[in-house]
Amino acid sequence: MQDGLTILSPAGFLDAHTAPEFETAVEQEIEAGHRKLIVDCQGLTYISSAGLGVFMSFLEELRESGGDIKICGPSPKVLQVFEILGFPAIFDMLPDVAAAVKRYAECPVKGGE
Amino acid sequence: MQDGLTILSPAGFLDAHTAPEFETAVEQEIEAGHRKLIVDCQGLTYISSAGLGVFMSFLEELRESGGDIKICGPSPKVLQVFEILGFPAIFDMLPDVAAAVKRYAECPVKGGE
Amino acid sequence: MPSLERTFILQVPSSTENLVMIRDFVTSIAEQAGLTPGEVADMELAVDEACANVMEHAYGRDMTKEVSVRATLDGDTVEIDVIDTGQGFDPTAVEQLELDKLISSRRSGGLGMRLMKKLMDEVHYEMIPGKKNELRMIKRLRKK
Amino acid sequence: MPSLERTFILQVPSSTENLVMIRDFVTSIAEQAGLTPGEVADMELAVDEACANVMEHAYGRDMTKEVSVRATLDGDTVEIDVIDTGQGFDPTAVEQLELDKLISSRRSGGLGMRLMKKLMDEVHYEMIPGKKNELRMIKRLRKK
Ligand SMILES: Nc1ncnc2c1ncn2[C@@H]1O[C@H](COP(=O)(O)OP(=O)(O)O)[C@@H](O)[C@H]1O
Ligand SMILES: Nc1ncnc2c1ncn2[C@@H]1O[C@H](COP(=O)(O)OP(=O)(O)O)[C@@H](O)[C@H]1O
Repeated sequence: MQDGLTILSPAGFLDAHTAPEFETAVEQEIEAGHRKLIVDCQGLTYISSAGLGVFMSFLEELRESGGDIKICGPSPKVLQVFEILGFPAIFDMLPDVAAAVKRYAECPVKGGE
Repeated sequence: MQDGLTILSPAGFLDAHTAPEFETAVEQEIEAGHRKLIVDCQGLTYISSAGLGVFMSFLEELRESGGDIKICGPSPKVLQVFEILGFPAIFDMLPDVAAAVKRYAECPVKGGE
Repeated sequence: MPSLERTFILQVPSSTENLVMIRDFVTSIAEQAGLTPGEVADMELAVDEACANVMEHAYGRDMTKEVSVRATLDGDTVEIDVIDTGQGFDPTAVEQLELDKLISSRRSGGLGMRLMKKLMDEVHYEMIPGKKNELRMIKRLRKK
Repeated sequence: MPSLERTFILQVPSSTENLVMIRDFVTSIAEQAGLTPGEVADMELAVDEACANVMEHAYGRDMTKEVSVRATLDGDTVEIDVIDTGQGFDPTAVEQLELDKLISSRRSGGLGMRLMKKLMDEVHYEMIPGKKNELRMIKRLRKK
Protein backbone atom coordinates (compact mmCIF):
# COMPACT_ATOMS: atom_id res chain seq x y z
CA MET A 1 0.00 0.00 0.00
CA GLN A 2 1.14 3.46 -0.93
CA ASP A 3 2.51 5.58 1.93
CA GLY A 4 0.23 7.94 3.75
CA LEU A 5 -3.16 6.69 2.61
CA THR A 6 -5.85 6.25 5.21
CA ILE A 7 -8.92 4.09 4.70
CA LEU A 8 -12.16 4.79 6.51
CA SER A 9 -14.98 2.23 6.24
CA PRO A 10 -18.32 3.52 7.51
CA ALA A 11 -20.81 0.64 7.75
CA GLY A 12 -24.58 0.27 8.01
CA PHE A 13 -26.48 3.50 7.58
CA LEU A 14 -25.03 7.01 7.50
CA ASP A 15 -27.86 9.39 8.41
CA ALA A 16 -28.38 12.40 10.70
CA HIS A 17 -28.03 10.06 13.69
CA THR A 18 -24.75 8.39 12.74
CA ALA A 19 -23.07 11.17 10.74
CA PRO A 20 -21.58 12.91 13.83
CA GLU A 21 -19.66 9.75 14.69
CA PHE A 22 -18.27 9.49 11.16
CA GLU A 23 -17.41 13.20 11.25
CA THR A 24 -15.40 12.66 14.43
CA ALA A 25 -13.54 9.77 12.80
CA VAL A 26 -12.58 11.96 9.84
CA GLU A 27 -11.54 14.82 12.14
CA GLN A 28 -9.29 12.51 14.13
CA GLU A 29 -7.50 11.40 10.98
CA ILE A 30 -6.96 14.99 9.92
CA GLU A 31 -5.69 15.96 13.37
CA ALA A 32 -3.29 13.01 13.20
CA GLY A 33 -1.85 14.59 10.04
CA HIS A 34 -3.50 12.20 7.59
CA ARG A 35 -4.50 14.03 4.44
CA LYS A 36 -5.08 11.36 1.82
CA LEU A 37 -8.32 9.67 2.75
CA ILE A 38 -10.10 6.80 1.05
CA VAL A 39 -13.67 6.29 2.20
CA ASP A 40 -14.65 2.71 1.45
CA CYS A 41 -18.47 2.70 1.21
CA GLN A 42 -18.79 -1.02 0.56
CA GLY A 43 -20.40 -1.65 3.95
CA LEU A 44 -22.85 1.25 3.65
CA THR A 45 -26.48 0.27 3.15
CA TYR A 46 -27.92 3.80 3.21
CA ILE A 47 -26.77 7.42 3.08
CA SER A 48 -28.68 10.68 3.54
CA SER A 49 -27.54 14.28 3.08
CA ALA A 50 -26.25 14.36 6.66
CA GLY A 51 -23.76 11.68 5.65
CA LEU A 52 -22.84 13.50 2.46
CA GLY A 53 -22.21 16.62 4.51
CA VAL A 54 -19.18 14.99 6.14
CA PHE A 55 -17.60 14.53 2.71
CA MET A 56 -18.38 18.14 1.79
CA SER A 57 -17.11 19.94 4.85
CA PHE A 58 -13.54 18.59 4.88
CA LEU A 59 -12.77 18.55 1.16
CA GLU A 60 -11.35 22.09 0.78
CA GLU A 61 -9.14 21.82 3.82
CA LEU A 62 -7.68 18.51 2.61
CA ARG A 63 -7.11 19.65 -0.96
CA GLU A 64 -5.41 22.86 0.21
CA SER A 65 -2.79 20.74 1.94
CA GLY A 66 -2.27 18.31 -0.95
CA GLY A 67 -4.73 15.71 0.26
CA ASP A 68 -8.09 14.51 -0.99
CA ILE A 69 -11.09 12.32 -0.27
CA LYS A 70 -11.56 9.48 -2.75
CA ILE A 71 -14.84 7.62 -2.42
CA CYS A 72 -15.05 3.96 -3.41
CA GLY A 73 -17.25 0.89 -3.37
CA PRO A 74 -20.76 2.35 -2.99
CA SER A 75 -23.68 0.03 -3.78
CA PRO A 76 -25.95 1.16 -6.62
CA LYS A 77 -28.45 2.52 -4.07
CA VAL A 78 -25.82 4.63 -2.28
CA LEU A 79 -24.11 5.70 -5.53
CA GLN A 80 -27.46 6.96 -6.79
CA VAL A 81 -27.61 9.51 -3.95
CA PHE A 82 -24.10 10.81 -4.69
CA GLU A 83 -25.06 11.08 -8.36
CA ILE A 84 -28.34 12.94 -7.88
CA LEU A 85 -26.44 15.69 -6.10
CA GLY A 86 -23.54 15.91 -8.55
CA PHE A 87 -20.79 14.47 -6.35
CA PRO A 88 -18.96 12.66 -9.21
CA ALA A 89 -18.13 16.05 -10.80
CA ILE A 90 -16.28 17.11 -7.67
CA PHE A 91 -15.13 13.91 -5.96
CA ASP A 92 -13.10 11.06 -7.37
CA MET A 93 -15.46 8.07 -7.17
CA LEU A 94 -13.93 4.64 -7.73
CA PRO A 95 -15.27 1.09 -7.78
CA ASP A 96 -13.05 -0.27 -4.99
CA VAL A 97 -10.11 0.43 -2.67
CA ALA A 98 -7.54 -0.85 -5.18
CA ALA A 99 -8.79 1.62 -7.78
CA ALA A 100 -8.74 4.43 -5.21
CA VAL A 101 -5.14 3.63 -4.29
CA LYS A 102 -4.20 3.62 -8.00
CA ARG A 103 -5.99 6.94 -8.45
CA TYR A 104 -3.95 8.52 -5.63
CA ALA A 105 -0.75 7.42 -7.44
CA GLU A 106 -1.90 8.97 -10.72
CA CYS A 107 -3.59 12.04 -9.38
CA PRO A 108 -3.38 12.91 -5.67
CA VAL A 109 -5.84 15.81 -5.90
CA LYS A 110 -8.79 15.63 -8.28
CA GLY A 111 -8.79 18.65 -10.57
CA GLY A 112 -5.17 19.26 -9.69
CA GLU A 113 -3.85 17.40 -12.79
CA MET B 1 -38.67 -42.17 2.33
CA GLN B 2 -41.48 -44.04 3.98
CA ASP B 3 -44.66 -44.44 1.93
CA GLY B 4 -47.48 -42.00 2.37
CA LEU B 5 -45.72 -39.23 4.27
CA THR B 6 -46.31 -35.67 3.12
CA ILE B 7 -44.01 -32.79 3.99
CA LEU B 8 -45.28 -29.22 4.18
CA SER B 9 -42.75 -26.42 4.58
CA PRO B 10 -44.30 -23.07 5.50
CA ALA B 11 -41.69 -20.31 5.21
CA GLY B 12 -41.30 -16.74 6.46
CA PHE B 13 -43.97 -15.67 8.92
CA LEU B 14 -47.16 -17.53 9.75
CA ASP B 15 -49.58 -14.96 11.18
CA ALA B 16 -53.25 -14.00 10.77
CA HIS B 17 -52.42 -12.77 7.26
CA THR B 18 -50.65 -15.87 5.95
CA ALA B 19 -52.38 -18.63 7.98
CA PRO B 20 -55.33 -18.97 5.53
CA GLU B 21 -52.92 -19.90 2.74
CA PHE B 22 -51.24 -22.53 4.90
CA GLU B 23 -54.66 -23.82 5.95
CA THR B 24 -55.61 -24.28 2.30
CA ALA B 25 -52.39 -26.18 1.66
CA VAL B 26 -53.15 -28.57 4.53
CA GLU B 27 -56.75 -28.99 3.36
CA GLN B 28 -55.60 -29.90 -0.13
CA GLU B 29 -53.32 -32.62 1.20
CA ILE B 30 -56.16 -34.07 3.27
CA GLU B 31 -58.55 -33.97 0.31
CA ALA B 32 -55.92 -35.78 -1.75
CA GLY B 33 -56.04 -38.56 0.82
CA HIS B 34 -52.78 -37.73 2.57
CA ARG B 35 -53.07 -38.34 6.30
CA LYS B 36 -49.52 -38.47 7.59
CA LEU B 37 -48.27 -34.92 7.55
CA ILE B 38 -44.87 -33.58 8.53
CA VAL B 39 -44.74 -29.81 8.92
CA ASP B 40 -41.14 -28.70 8.53
CA CYS B 41 -40.87 -25.35 10.33
CA GLN B 42 -37.20 -24.78 9.50
CA GLY B 43 -38.01 -21.85 7.19
CA LEU B 44 -40.42 -20.20 9.65
CA THR B 45 -39.17 -16.98 11.21
CA TYR B 46 -42.31 -16.18 13.20
CA ILE B 47 -45.58 -17.78 14.25
CA SER B 48 -48.64 -16.37 16.01
CA SER B 49 -51.75 -18.11 17.34
CA ALA B 50 -53.40 -17.83 13.93
CA GLY B 51 -50.65 -20.10 12.58
CA LEU B 52 -50.96 -22.48 15.52
CA GLY B 53 -54.69 -22.68 14.82
CA VAL B 54 -54.03 -24.54 11.57
CA PHE B 55 -52.23 -27.28 13.49
CA MET B 56 -55.07 -27.47 16.00
CA SER B 57 -58.06 -27.65 13.70
CA PHE B 58 -57.00 -30.67 11.61
CA LEU B 59 -55.42 -32.87 14.28
CA GLU B 60 -58.52 -34.80 15.41
CA GLU B 61 -59.66 -35.56 11.90
CA LEU B 62 -56.22 -36.87 10.92
CA ARG B 63 -55.75 -38.98 14.03
CA GLU B 64 -59.23 -40.52 13.64
CA SER B 65 -58.16 -41.89 10.28
CA GLY B 66 -54.76 -43.17 11.43
CA GLY B 67 -52.80 -40.08 10.45
CA ASP B 68 -51.05 -37.36 12.41
CA ILE B 69 -49.23 -34.01 12.23
CA LYS B 70 -45.61 -34.19 13.31
CA ILE B 71 -43.93 -30.82 13.69
CA CYS B 72 -40.20 -30.49 13.13
CA GLY B 73 -37.35 -28.03 12.80
CA PRO B 74 -38.66 -24.93 14.58
CA SER B 75 -36.12 -22.25 15.53
CA PRO B 76 -35.83 -21.51 19.26
CA LYS B 77 -38.04 -18.43 18.80
CA VAL B 78 -40.82 -20.40 17.07
CA LEU B 79 -40.47 -23.41 19.40
CA GLN B 80 -40.94 -21.08 22.36
CA VAL B 81 -44.45 -20.18 21.15
CA PHE B 82 -45.44 -23.84 20.77
CA GLU B 83 -44.09 -24.49 24.25
CA ILE B 84 -45.85 -21.61 26.02
CA LEU B 85 -49.16 -23.00 24.86
CA GLY B 86 -48.45 -26.64 25.71
CA PHE B 87 -48.20 -28.04 22.18
CA PRO B 88 -45.43 -30.57 22.98
CA ALA B 89 -47.84 -32.47 25.27
CA ILE B 90 -50.23 -33.03 22.38
CA PHE B 91 -48.11 -32.90 19.22
CA ASP B 92 -45.01 -34.88 18.34
CA MET B 93 -42.29 -32.24 17.99
CA LEU B 94 -39.02 -33.35 16.42
CA PRO B 95 -35.72 -31.63 15.61
CA ASP B 96 -35.79 -32.32 11.85
CA VAL B 97 -37.52 -34.13 8.99
CA ALA B 98 -35.40 -37.27 9.42
CA ALA B 99 -36.47 -37.54 13.05
CA ALA B 100 -40.11 -36.97 12.09
CA VAL B 101 -39.93 -39.76 9.49
CA LYS B 102 -38.40 -42.08 12.07
CA ARG B 103 -41.14 -41.17 14.53
CA TYR B 104 -43.85 -42.08 12.02
CA ALA B 105 -42.22 -45.54 11.69
CA GLU B 106 -42.16 -46.04 15.46
CA CYS B 107 -45.44 -44.44 16.32
CA PRO B 108 -47.81 -43.27 13.58
CA VAL B 109 -50.23 -41.55 15.97
CA LYS B 110 -48.93 -39.82 19.08
CA GLY B 111 -50.69 -41.15 22.14
CA GLY B 112 -51.76 -44.17 20.12
CA GLU B 113 -48.83 -46.31 21.33
CA MET C 1 -33.19 12.44 37.45
CA PRO C 2 -36.50 11.00 36.30
CA SER C 3 -36.12 9.56 32.83
CA LEU C 4 -37.90 11.22 29.98
CA GLU C 5 -41.21 9.64 28.99
CA ARG C 6 -41.35 8.86 25.29
CA THR C 7 -44.48 8.14 23.25
CA PHE C 8 -44.72 6.45 19.87
CA ILE C 9 -47.92 6.00 17.86
CA LEU C 10 -48.63 3.85 14.83
CA GLN C 11 -52.01 3.86 13.11
CA VAL C 12 -52.72 1.55 10.19
CA PRO C 13 -55.77 0.37 8.23
CA SER C 14 -57.42 -2.69 9.76
CA SER C 15 -55.95 -5.27 7.41
CA THR C 16 -53.90 -8.28 8.47
CA GLU C 17 -51.42 -7.27 5.75
CA ASN C 18 -50.33 -4.52 8.16
CA LEU C 19 -49.48 -6.84 11.05
CA VAL C 20 -45.89 -6.93 9.73
CA MET C 21 -45.60 -3.14 10.15
CA ILE C 22 -47.07 -3.37 13.63
CA ARG C 23 -44.56 -6.06 14.61
CA ASP C 24 -41.63 -4.05 13.21
CA PHE C 25 -42.83 -0.96 15.11
CA VAL C 26 -43.10 -2.84 18.40
CA THR C 27 -39.77 -4.56 17.89
CA SER C 28 -37.95 -1.25 17.31
CA ILE C 29 -39.44 0.28 20.43
CA ALA C 30 -38.84 -2.76 22.60
CA GLU C 31 -35.19 -2.79 21.50
CA GLN C 32 -34.88 0.94 22.16
CA ALA C 33 -36.31 0.34 25.65
CA GLY C 34 -33.51 -2.11 26.33
CA LEU C 35 -35.54 -5.32 26.55
CA THR C 36 -33.73 -8.63 25.99
CA PRO C 37 -34.22 -10.38 22.63
CA GLY C 38 -36.60 -12.85 24.31
CA GLU C 39 -38.67 -10.04 25.82
CA VAL C 40 -38.72 -8.22 22.49
CA ALA C 41 -40.13 -11.37 20.85
CA ASP C 42 -42.74 -11.71 23.63
CA MET C 43 -43.93 -8.15 23.13
CA GLU C 44 -43.98 -8.50 19.35
CA LEU C 45 -46.24 -11.56 19.63
CA ALA C 46 -48.54 -10.09 22.30
CA VAL C 47 -49.20 -6.96 20.24
CA ASP C 48 -49.71 -8.99 17.06
CA GLU C 49 -52.33 -11.09 18.88
CA ALA C 50 -54.07 -7.97 20.20
CA CYS C 51 -54.18 -6.29 16.80
CA ALA C 52 -55.23 -9.45 14.95
CA ASN C 53 -58.16 -9.70 17.41
CA VAL C 54 -59.17 -6.12 16.69
CA MET C 55 -59.04 -6.72 12.94
CA GLU C 56 -60.98 -9.95 13.11
CA HIS C 57 -63.39 -9.49 16.01
CA ALA C 58 -63.75 -5.78 16.82
CA TYR C 59 -64.00 -4.72 13.16
CA GLY C 60 -65.15 -8.00 11.61
CA ARG C 61 -62.59 -7.61 8.80
CA ASP C 62 -63.84 -4.15 7.79
CA MET C 63 -60.67 -2.75 6.20
CA THR C 64 -61.93 0.84 6.13
CA LYS C 65 -61.39 0.99 9.91
CA GLU C 66 -58.15 1.79 11.72
CA VAL C 67 -56.07 0.18 14.45
CA SER C 68 -53.84 2.34 16.66
CA VAL C 69 -50.91 1.18 18.72
CA ARG C 70 -49.47 3.60 21.25
CA ALA C 71 -46.26 2.79 23.09
CA THR C 72 -45.04 4.70 26.11
CA LEU C 73 -41.59 4.22 27.59
CA ASP C 74 -40.38 5.51 30.89
CA GLY C 75 -37.34 4.14 32.64
CA ASP C 76 -39.29 1.32 34.31
CA THR C 77 -41.96 0.00 31.96
CA VAL C 78 -43.02 -0.30 28.36
CA GLU C 79 -46.76 0.29 28.05
CA ILE C 80 -48.53 -0.66 24.85
CA ASP C 81 -52.11 0.45 24.21
CA VAL C 82 -54.06 -1.03 21.33
CA ILE C 83 -57.04 1.15 20.46
CA ASP C 84 -60.04 0.49 18.23
CA THR C 85 -63.46 2.02 17.69
CA GLY C 86 -65.20 -1.24 16.86
CA GLN C 87 -67.74 -3.31 18.75
CA GLY C 88 -66.40 -3.86 22.21
CA PHE C 89 -66.78 -7.13 24.11
CA ASP C 90 -66.77 -8.45 27.62
CA PRO C 91 -63.41 -10.14 28.13
CA THR C 92 -64.56 -11.74 31.39
CA ALA C 93 -67.31 -13.56 29.50
CA VAL C 94 -64.89 -15.26 27.12
CA GLU C 95 -64.58 -18.94 27.99
CA GLN C 96 -60.94 -20.00 28.20
CA LEU C 97 -60.68 -23.62 27.07
CA GLU C 98 -57.57 -25.77 27.52
CA LEU C 99 -55.62 -26.69 24.39
CA ASP C 100 -56.86 -30.33 24.35
CA LYS C 101 -60.49 -29.15 24.58
CA LEU C 102 -59.97 -26.66 21.74
CA ILE C 103 -58.42 -29.40 19.61
CA SER C 104 -61.12 -31.98 20.32
CA SER C 105 -63.74 -29.43 19.31
CA ARG C 106 -61.69 -28.71 16.16
CA ARG C 107 -61.29 -25.05 16.96
CA SER C 108 -58.59 -23.07 15.20
CA GLY C 109 -58.63 -20.22 17.70
CA GLY C 110 -58.99 -19.35 21.33
CA LEU C 111 -55.34 -18.94 22.31
CA GLY C 112 -54.73 -15.25 21.65
CA MET C 113 -55.83 -13.74 24.95
CA ARG C 114 -54.07 -16.47 26.90
CA LEU C 115 -50.85 -15.74 25.03
CA MET C 116 -51.04 -12.01 25.78
CA LYS C 117 -51.47 -12.71 29.49
CA LYS C 118 -48.54 -15.11 29.53
CA LEU C 119 -46.26 -12.81 27.57
CA MET C 120 -46.92 -9.48 29.29
CA ASP C 121 -46.79 -8.46 32.96
CA GLU C 122 -50.19 -6.76 32.89
CA VAL C 123 -53.14 -6.89 30.49
CA HIS C 124 -56.27 -4.75 30.97
CA TYR C 125 -59.22 -4.02 28.72
CA GLU C 126 -61.13 -0.77 28.97
CA MET C 127 -64.25 -0.42 26.83
CA ILE C 128 -66.17 2.80 26.30
CA PRO C 129 -69.13 1.49 24.27
CA GLY C 130 -69.53 3.19 20.90
CA LYS C 131 -66.48 5.39 21.52
CA LYS C 132 -63.32 3.39 21.85
CA ASN C 133 -61.89 0.18 23.19
CA GLU C 134 -58.46 0.14 24.69
CA LEU C 135 -56.29 -2.81 25.58
CA ARG C 136 -53.40 -1.83 27.82
CA MET C 137 -50.42 -4.16 28.15
CA ILE C 138 -47.41 -3.51 30.34
CA LYS C 139 -43.95 -5.03 30.43
CA ARG C 140 -41.71 -4.08 33.34
CA LEU C 141 -38.00 -3.67 32.73
CA ARG C 142 -35.91 -6.07 34.78
CA LYS C 143 -33.24 -4.00 36.46
CA LYS C 144 -29.74 -5.40 36.04
CA MET D 1 -64.46 0.95 -8.84
CA PRO D 2 -62.58 3.74 -7.06
CA SER D 3 -59.79 2.27 -5.00
CA LEU D 4 -60.00 2.52 -1.26
CA GLU D 5 -58.00 5.34 0.31
CA ARG D 6 -55.72 4.09 3.05
CA THR D 7 -54.08 6.20 5.74
CA PHE D 8 -51.09 5.33 7.91
CA ILE D 9 -49.71 7.47 10.73
CA LEU D 10 -46.44 7.23 12.63
CA GLN D 11 -45.57 9.58 15.47
CA VAL D 12 -42.21 9.40 17.20
CA PRO D 13 -40.18 11.53 19.61
CA SER D 14 -38.00 14.10 17.86
CA SER D 15 -34.74 12.21 18.09
CA THR D 16 -32.55 11.20 15.14
CA GLU D 17 -32.41 7.74 16.70
CA ASN D 18 -35.97 7.31 15.40
CA LEU D 19 -35.14 8.04 11.76
CA VAL D 20 -34.64 4.28 11.26
CA MET D 21 -38.25 3.62 12.32
CA ILE D 22 -39.47 6.37 10.03
CA ARG D 23 -37.56 4.90 7.08
CA ASP D 24 -38.90 1.40 7.77
CA PHE D 25 -42.44 2.78 7.99
CA VAL D 26 -42.15 4.62 4.69
CA THR D 27 -40.51 1.67 2.98
CA SER D 28 -43.32 -0.70 4.01
CA ILE D 29 -45.98 1.68 2.74
CA ALA D 30 -44.19 2.45 -0.52
CA GLU D 31 -43.85 -1.28 -1.19
CA GLN D 32 -47.51 -1.84 -0.35
CA ALA D 33 -48.40 0.93 -2.80
CA GLY D 34 -46.58 -0.96 -5.54
CA LEU D 35 -43.69 1.45 -6.15
CA THR D 36 -40.55 0.06 -7.79
CA PRO D 37 -37.50 -0.57 -5.57
CA GLY D 38 -35.91 2.63 -6.91
CA GLU D 39 -39.00 4.67 -6.12
CA VAL D 40 -39.21 3.10 -2.66
CA ALA D 41 -35.61 4.19 -2.00
CA ASP D 42 -36.39 7.72 -3.27
CA MET D 43 -39.33 8.06 -0.93
CA GLU D 44 -37.41 6.64 2.01
CA LEU D 45 -34.67 9.25 1.52
CA ALA D 46 -37.03 12.18 0.91
CA VAL D 47 -38.96 11.49 4.13
CA ASP D 48 -35.75 10.97 6.11
CA GLU D 49 -34.52 14.40 4.91
CA ALA D 50 -37.83 16.04 5.82
CA CYS D 51 -37.90 14.52 9.31
CA ALA D 52 -34.20 15.20 9.98
CA ASN D 53 -34.90 18.86 9.14
CA VAL D 54 -37.79 18.95 11.59
CA MET D 55 -35.65 17.42 14.34
CA GLU D 56 -32.71 19.72 13.72
CA HIS D 57 -34.28 22.99 12.58
CA ALA D 58 -37.96 23.10 13.58
CA TYR D 59 -37.35 21.71 17.06
CA GLY D 60 -33.67 22.61 17.49
CA ARG D 61 -32.91 19.13 18.84
CA ASP D 62 -35.57 19.34 21.59
CA MET D 63 -36.29 15.63 22.08
CA THR D 64 -39.46 16.21 24.11
CA LYS D 65 -41.22 17.21 20.88
CA GLU D 66 -42.85 14.88 18.37
CA VAL D 67 -42.65 14.33 14.63
CA SER D 68 -45.63 12.88 12.75
CA VAL D 69 -45.60 11.23 9.36
CA ARG D 70 -48.92 10.59 7.68
CA ALA D 71 -49.11 8.54 4.49
CA THR D 72 -52.18 8.37 2.29
CA LEU D 73 -52.50 5.92 -0.58
CA ASP D 74 -55.13 5.96 -3.24
CA GLY D 75 -54.78 4.11 -6.51
CA ASP D 76 -52.84 6.96 -8.17
CA THR D 77 -50.53 8.61 -5.64
CA VAL D 78 -48.69 8.19 -2.40
CA GLU D 79 -48.94 11.35 -0.31
CA ILE D 80 -46.64 11.82 2.65
CA ASP D 81 -47.23 14.63 5.14
CA VAL D 82 -44.58 15.47 7.71
CA ILE D 83 -46.06 17.49 10.56
CA ASP D 84 -44.39 19.39 13.37
CA THR D 85 -45.39 22.05 15.88
CA GLY D 86 -42.02 23.77 15.97
CA GLN D 87 -40.85 27.12 14.69
CA GLY D 88 -41.88 27.37 11.09
CA PHE D 89 -39.69 28.95 8.41
CA ASP D 90 -39.99 30.56 5.01
CA PRO D 91 -38.84 27.97 2.50
CA THR D 92 -38.74 30.57 -0.30
CA ALA D 93 -36.16 32.56 1.68
CA VAL D 94 -33.72 29.65 1.88
CA GLU D 95 -30.77 30.27 -0.43
CA GLN D 96 -30.08 27.22 -2.59
CA LEU D 97 -26.33 27.08 -3.24
CA GLU D 98 -24.75 24.75 -5.79
CA LEU D 99 -22.65 21.88 -4.47
CA ASP D 100 -19.30 23.51 -5.36
CA LYS D 101 -20.30 26.73 -3.53
CA LEU D 102 -21.35 24.74 -0.45
CA ILE D 103 -18.04 22.89 -0.48
CA SER D 104 -15.89 26.00 -0.95
CA SER D 105 -17.65 27.59 2.02
CA ARG D 106 -17.04 24.35 3.99
CA ARG D 107 -20.73 23.77 4.65
CA SER D 108 -21.87 20.34 5.71
CA GLY D 109 -25.50 20.99 4.87
CA GLY D 110 -27.80 22.61 2.41
CA LEU D 111 -28.76 19.66 0.25
CA GLY D 112 -31.84 18.29 2.01
CA MET D 113 -34.58 20.38 0.40
CA ARG D 114 -33.00 19.97 -3.03
CA LEU D 115 -32.99 16.21 -2.58
CA MET D 116 -36.68 16.13 -1.61
CA LYS D 117 -37.61 18.10 -4.70
CA LYS D 118 -35.58 15.83 -6.96
CA LEU D 119 -36.93 12.64 -5.42
CA MET D 120 -40.64 13.44 -5.19
CA ASP D 121 -43.13 14.64 -7.82
CA GLU D 122 -44.48 17.45 -5.62
CA VAL D 123 -43.21 19.17 -2.48
CA HIS D 124 -45.23 21.89 -0.67
CA TYR D 125 -44.80 23.53 2.70
CA GLU D 126 -47.77 24.89 4.62
CA MET D 127 -47.04 26.80 7.83
CA ILE D 128 -49.64 27.85 10.37
CA PRO D 129 -47.45 29.90 12.76
CA GLY D 130 -47.55 28.64 16.34
CA LYS D 131 -49.93 25.83 15.42
CA LYS D 132 -48.40 23.41 13.00
CA ASN D 133 -46.14 23.11 10.01
CA GLU D 134 -46.88 20.61 7.33
CA LEU D 135 -44.69 19.43 4.48
CA ARG D 136 -46.66 17.57 1.83
CA MET D 137 -44.82 15.37 -0.64
CA ILE D 138 -46.45 13.43 -3.43
CA LYS D 139 -45.25 10.57 -5.59
CA ARG D 140 -47.44 9.56 -8.53
CA LEU D 141 -47.71 5.91 -9.46
CA ARG D 142 -46.50 5.23 -12.98
CA LYS D 143 -49.20 3.20 -14.68
CA LYS D 144 -47.88 0.10 -16.44
N1 LIG E 1 -60.71 -6.92 20.39
C1 LIG E 1 -61.77 -7.75 20.45
N2 LIG E 1 -63.00 -7.31 20.10
C2 LIG E 1 -64.08 -8.13 20.15
N3 LIG E 1 -64.01 -9.41 20.55
C3 LIG E 1 -62.82 -9.92 20.91
C4 LIG E 1 -61.64 -9.12 20.88
N4 LIG E 1 -60.62 -9.89 21.30
C5 LIG E 1 -61.12 -11.10 21.58
N5 LIG E 1 -62.45 -11.14 21.36
C6 LIG E 1 -63.35 -12.30 21.62
O1 LIG E 1 -62.68 -13.22 22.48
C7 LIG E 1 -62.51 -14.48 21.85
C8 LIG E 1 -61.20 -15.13 22.25
O2 LIG E 1 -60.13 -14.38 21.71
P1 LIG E 1 -58.70 -15.07 21.57
O3 LIG E 1 -58.34 -15.73 22.86
O4 LIG E 1 -57.73 -14.06 21.08
O5 LIG E 1 -58.88 -16.22 20.49
P2 LIG E 1 -59.32 -16.10 18.96
O6 LIG E 1 -59.16 -14.69 18.52
O7 LIG E 1 -58.38 -17.02 18.28
O8 LIG E 1 -60.73 -16.59 18.89
C9 LIG E 1 -62.64 -14.21 20.37
O9 LIG E 1 -63.06 -15.35 19.63
C10 LIG E 1 -63.65 -13.08 20.35
O10 LIG E 1 -64.96 -13.59 20.45
N1 LIG F 1 -38.56 21.96 8.91
C1 LIG F 1 -37.80 23.07 8.98
N2 LIG F 1 -38.01 23.97 9.97
C2 LIG F 1 -37.24 25.08 10.05
N3 LIG F 1 -36.26 25.38 9.19
C3 LIG F 1 -36.01 24.53 8.18
C4 LIG F 1 -36.75 23.33 8.03
N4 LIG F 1 -36.28 22.68 6.93
C5 LIG F 1 -35.29 23.43 6.44
N5 LIG F 1 -35.10 24.55 7.16
C6 LIG F 1 -34.13 25.63 6.88
O1 LIG F 1 -33.71 25.50 5.53
C7 LIG F 1 -32.29 25.31 5.45
C8 LIG F 1 -31.95 24.36 4.30
O2 LIG F 1 -32.41 23.07 4.57
P1 LIG F 1 -31.79 21.83 3.82
O3 LIG F 1 -31.76 22.12 2.36
O4 LIG F 1 -32.55 20.62 4.21
O5 LIG F 1 -30.29 21.73 4.31
P2 LIG F 1 -29.72 21.47 5.79
O6 LIG F 1 -30.83 20.95 6.63
O7 LIG F 1 -28.64 20.48 5.57
O8 LIG F 1 -29.20 22.80 6.25
C9 LIG F 1 -31.89 24.78 6.81
O9 LIG F 1 -30.56 25.05 7.12
C10 LIG F 1 -32.88 25.52 7.72
O10 LIG F 1 -32.42 26.81 7.99
